[in-house]
Amino acid sequence: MARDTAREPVKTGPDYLEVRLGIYRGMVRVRYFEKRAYDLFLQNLVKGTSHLAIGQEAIAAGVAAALRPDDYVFATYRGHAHAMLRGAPMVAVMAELLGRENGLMGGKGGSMHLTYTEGNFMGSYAIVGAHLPIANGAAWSALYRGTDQVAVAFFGDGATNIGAFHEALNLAATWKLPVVFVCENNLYMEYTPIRKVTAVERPAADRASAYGLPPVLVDGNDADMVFETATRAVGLARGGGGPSLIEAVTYRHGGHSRADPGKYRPDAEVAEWLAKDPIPRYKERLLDEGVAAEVLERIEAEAAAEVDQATEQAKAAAPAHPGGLEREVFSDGGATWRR
Amino acid sequence: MARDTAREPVKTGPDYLEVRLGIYRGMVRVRYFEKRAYDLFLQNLVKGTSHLAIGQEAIAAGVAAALRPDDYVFATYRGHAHAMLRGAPMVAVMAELLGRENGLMGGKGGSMHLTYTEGNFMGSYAIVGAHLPIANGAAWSALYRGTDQVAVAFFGDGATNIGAFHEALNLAATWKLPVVFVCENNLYMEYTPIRKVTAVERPAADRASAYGLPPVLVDGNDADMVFETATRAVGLARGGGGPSLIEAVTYRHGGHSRADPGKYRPDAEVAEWLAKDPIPRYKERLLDEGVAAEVLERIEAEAAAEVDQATEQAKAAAPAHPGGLEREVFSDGGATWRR
Amino acid sequence: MTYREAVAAGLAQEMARDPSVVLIGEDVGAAGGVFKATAGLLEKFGARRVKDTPISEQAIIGAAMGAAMTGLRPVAELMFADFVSVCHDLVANQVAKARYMTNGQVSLPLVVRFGNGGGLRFGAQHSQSVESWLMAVPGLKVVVPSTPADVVGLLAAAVRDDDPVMFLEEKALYPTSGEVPEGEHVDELGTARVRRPGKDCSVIALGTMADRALAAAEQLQAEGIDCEVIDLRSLVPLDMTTVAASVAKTGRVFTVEENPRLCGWGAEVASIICEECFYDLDAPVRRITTPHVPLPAADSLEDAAIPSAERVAAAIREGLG
Amino acid sequence: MTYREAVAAGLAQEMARDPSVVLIGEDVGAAGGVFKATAGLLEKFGARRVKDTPISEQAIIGAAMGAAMTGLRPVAELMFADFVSVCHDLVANQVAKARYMTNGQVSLPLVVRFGNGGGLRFGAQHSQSVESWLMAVPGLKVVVPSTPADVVGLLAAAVRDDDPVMFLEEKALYPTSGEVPEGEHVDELGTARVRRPGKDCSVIALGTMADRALAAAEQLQAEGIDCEVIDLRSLVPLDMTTVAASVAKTGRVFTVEENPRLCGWGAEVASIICEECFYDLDAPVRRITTPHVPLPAADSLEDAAIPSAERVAAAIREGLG
Ligand SMILES: Cc1ncc(C[n+]2csc(CCOP(=O)(O)OP(=O)(O)O)c2C)c(N)n1
Ligand SMILES: Cc1ncc(C[n+]2csc(CCOP(=O)(O)OP(=O)(O)O)c2C)c(N)n1
Ligand SMILES: [Mg+2]
Ligand SMILES: [Mg+2]
Repeated sequence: MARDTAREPVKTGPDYLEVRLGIYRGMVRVRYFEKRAYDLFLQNLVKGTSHLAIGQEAIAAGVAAALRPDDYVFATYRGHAHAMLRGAPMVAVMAELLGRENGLMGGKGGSMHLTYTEGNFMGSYAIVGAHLPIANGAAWSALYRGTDQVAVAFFGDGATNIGAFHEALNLAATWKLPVVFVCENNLYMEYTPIRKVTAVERPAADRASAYGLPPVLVDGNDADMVFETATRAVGLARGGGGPSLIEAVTYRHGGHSRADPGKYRPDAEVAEWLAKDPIPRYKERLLDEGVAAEVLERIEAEAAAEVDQATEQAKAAAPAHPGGLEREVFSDGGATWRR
Repeated sequence: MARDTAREPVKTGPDYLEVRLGIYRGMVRVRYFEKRAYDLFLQNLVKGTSHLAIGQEAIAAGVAAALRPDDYVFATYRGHAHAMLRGAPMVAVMAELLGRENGLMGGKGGSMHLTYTEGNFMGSYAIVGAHLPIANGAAWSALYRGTDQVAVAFFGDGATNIGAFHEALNLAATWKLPVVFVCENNLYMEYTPIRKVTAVERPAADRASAYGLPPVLVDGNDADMVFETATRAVGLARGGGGPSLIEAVTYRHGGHSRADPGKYRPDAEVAEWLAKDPIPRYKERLLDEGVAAEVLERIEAEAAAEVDQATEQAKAAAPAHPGGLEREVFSDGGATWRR
Repeated sequence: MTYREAVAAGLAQEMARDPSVVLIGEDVGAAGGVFKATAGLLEKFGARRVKDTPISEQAIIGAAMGAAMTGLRPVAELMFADFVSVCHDLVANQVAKARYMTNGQVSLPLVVRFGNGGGLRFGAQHSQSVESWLMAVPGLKVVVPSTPADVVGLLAAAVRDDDPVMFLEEKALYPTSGEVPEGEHVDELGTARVRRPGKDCSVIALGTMADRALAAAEQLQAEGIDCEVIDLRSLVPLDMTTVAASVAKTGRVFTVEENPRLCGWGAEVASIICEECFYDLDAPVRRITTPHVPLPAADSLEDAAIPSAERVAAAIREGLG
Repeated sequence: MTYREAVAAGLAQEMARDPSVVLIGEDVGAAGGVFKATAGLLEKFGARRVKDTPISEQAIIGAAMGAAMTGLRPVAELMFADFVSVCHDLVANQVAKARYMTNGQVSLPLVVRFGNGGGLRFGAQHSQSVESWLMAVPGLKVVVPSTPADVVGLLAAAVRDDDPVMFLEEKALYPTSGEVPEGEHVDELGTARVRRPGKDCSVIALGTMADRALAAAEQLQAEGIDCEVIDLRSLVPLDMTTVAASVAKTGRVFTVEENPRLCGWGAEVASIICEECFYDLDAPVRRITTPHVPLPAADSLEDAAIPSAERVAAAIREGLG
């Protein structure tokens, strides 16, 4: 039903090469980080849950490259990638997963609630769909303040079936808010295939018309296409053209969350998508286009070193101090509910 | 955007005349009842709120005529019509509005919560949208029990913007439930025109495709067309064809609820719709087709007498007895929360 | 000025002062709100600052939250307090927890206004007193004014507060009148008020029940019983200092709650008194509440449900006797 | 049998007995539930009776309600108890009130299952103990089992009950083991259990906190303090008979709650004790609770938040000393 609006050729020129190397760096950093997070989970150092984005990095990196530093980003519990792509220091993210005192939120939020307001990364939300209406609020505020900022909200295919999605999309369209909704359709909610519980084939794109929006479907494993599509949507929003709803199709290589081996997925399907891995695919394309192998290898080596260092610094840190327990419930810094 | 699927000629023959006289009777009874309810409110006898269906009767009566006695009906706070069309005794409905002990729910529910399970009228719901998922449950149960029953849920245009609508439609379509969703689009939520707060022109019909359903738009002031459209949808549901979403366009002659004079509506718009009043229109059509005037006048006289009698019996009754306050919270008939 | 007018007056005072204060909700603009509590604000401040929404309560609270995170001070109306249920996730899981989960990175200077409580014969889904639901959620401040002056002063304080404040307007009080100070009026959150000093017992009430407690105290005065009536005004922060001082003086305590009994604010207050003021108590702490039932619609039933001045007086008489 | 396995066993027992018992929820079928508490039921009873749903909690509770009104006895899983917020209207305004508003025309024999409470380092939106939210709503029954035997017996009783029962499974207890009676096992709702008799004080606990209270009692035994530990098992109905008998015996009371403090069930129980057992009390009633904060994610912080056996023991020691 939905048409693919991202078939145009990618841009060219030296500036654009910088962008693309940035995208590659972003994907690699995320991939290495997520793999390390998985190892640390196996070592029982990640105590809570975690939801990895391995396989889905092209969406995060492609969209991030289309944004201005002052744009607002909202993500889900599967948000490590988005946090780091908005500048959250890797060590702080790692430490947060490990519950250390140098964690991004001092251990209070954990993997599912990464937030880094310095980078206008306005949070990761663990209740499916909840952040879509909140992203509207940031977009409304930007419009009101006349700052030209855009808000972006990432969410999964499963989130398209919850009420908050519907309310958010309708309000965004009615108020013509500068917000871009990016559905990371990885074909599964937790363990159930999205098509088994959804009335349309394309959970996001096939619903765009219900909000007066055109359907936008993009190969979520092609970072260039994602970048193009996002650039267009962000430009529309910034120019007063209102919201967009993008469906980017992708796949997670592993299970839904830490403990899930993902066995409910047919082997052939997994194999098919492993072959579509966005990172080697992007690397090949860059090499084909003449980027020197050393340039990419340096990016990889730097990312590996960064992950190692972040791991060490996180592991070396003390556990979050219990003294923080009753801090920051209220704006006076405390938790006092009585006088 | 949506197409009008109810343009086929009405049925003919003596059986069908019975149906149509039934529709006329239904509309007239409701109209007279609602007018009396308004008078009683002016006399300060209706203590709580009330939401009248004056002007919208063709939808209630047209759909009701398409149902089997064992089908399930769910309505909103604007539900007097639907309750009576499922057999709720007029005196009990009137008495409920007046808070009398012979009220349909002994005074516990009031105007917004009319329920008459003897007629499978499964309730009136005062939280916008809440009953749509509940109607699914009745439809699922019918399917499970193999009874061929259909569930119908009436709701307003404003309800199409709330999350529960989206969740209910998606589940109904995914599970192919025998449920018919009827949007009574009277152009306004409370005081705000629906088009000011909705991303599409037709709040229900333009969203059908988001659930894999065809758009169905019908003139809600033409009882025959409503009957036809409902008959088709109910037949589809009963035959295993799954849900339908019908948008029936209409207008309320008065304000949203008891205290509202409805002054936010342009005079010309009100005049235009008063001219489209479904009751005189239907009467004229029946007369044109050769129904004797006396037949229709008898229906009117009977309805008037019924309303008078219901009013008297309700007014004569005692107020709901405070002894009922702590009854029927739990299935043992009481309200005991401790032992 | 009526309690209803005080809402618009309080909002107008703050909107005139601070352009970051904006108002959203269903029918709050052209219609002036279903309770007419925002009448005139659209005319005064324009459609940019007073925004009508669809029937989408999650979208309303979400918009307020996102705006509050990014520099505005939104005031969202939820109409009937019962509707907090359709956006409870946004209120209880998102708004309430954001500052804590982000370790203070996010501030949420927002106000949610509700039409709270019964007495209007609207039945179980439009009459609830939800203050205890909100009090139970860490991270929310909860305010319930009982006079027009308190509406203006506490609403101003709520708008200026950097935390999310749940502002519960008592529907039954909208038509009531009272004096409001001239000029800018700003009160302090978290302060109870002794509405009537007395020595025989402490009657702790909130919102509509504060008036009923006062009326009961008048009745009992004639019988020689001298009640101290405390209007809590705020549940979070909770002014236990004022309460404890009263208990120390009287040794006998009654709470008067409109909410259904179980886990009401009176339970919390009673449990604190029993823990901290135990040796001041001369008699059991008695709670006077609506019974633990959904509110019925008929006037005769609703009047039997919600504590009346007579029922309050009778309970005090019996408790002291 | 583990607590987790007991859920499936209890459901299987009832589904085998009564074909009107059906199960719905996210991932409850093929995946056996995210907590694996429904493992094997799809295989045993088929896709007609075990239904996977979209992420649509309002649709889930609505489906259960409509089905319960019309002849089925549905059991709906809400996964993490925190998610009750996204369908709070269905639970608190619809399910809870339908019988009352219709004056008994409608019966709702349904069960909602929740994975409740903390201890898994999941943070503020996946760790809440929501029993007090539910207890505050008239019309709901609220059950919290603490042992595998109670899971089976109380779940069976909940399924057979003609009222809506909120069945809170403690996530932290899923891996714990215990004996379950052979053959059909059906318990009674609304009955507390004295898990340990004692004479020096009454320690009233629920769910995960019952085990912690027992562990604290063991520690204190060595110091010569003899605690009576009561596992409430159910908040509605609330077994005040068992509680009051204990208070009459010991004269000293502690409640142990996992929920954040304000308006927790302990407040209600304490307020009843202070009203009805006042003259039996030899000391203030003390509440031991999680502080009134959202739950933090890090293990060091979460452990500091939720009452531990040590903290319970220390509070009792101090309270009695
Ligand atoms: C309201 C709500 N319901 C259920 C859950 C449990 N849950 C967490 S993630 C998830 C699946 C989400 O799927 P999708 O939106 O496709 O995102 P993905 O995890 O695939 O990125 C579910 C059901 C939740 N967090 N919130
Ligand atoms: C969740 C919720 N939000 C708001 C309201 C208040 N309210 C009652 S009726 C109504 C308008 C509903 O409009 P529509 O759905 O078009 O139905 P109509 O009244 O026009 O028949 C509103 C906003 C409510 N009852 N429930
Ligand atoms: Mg997914
Ligand atoms: Mg309408």
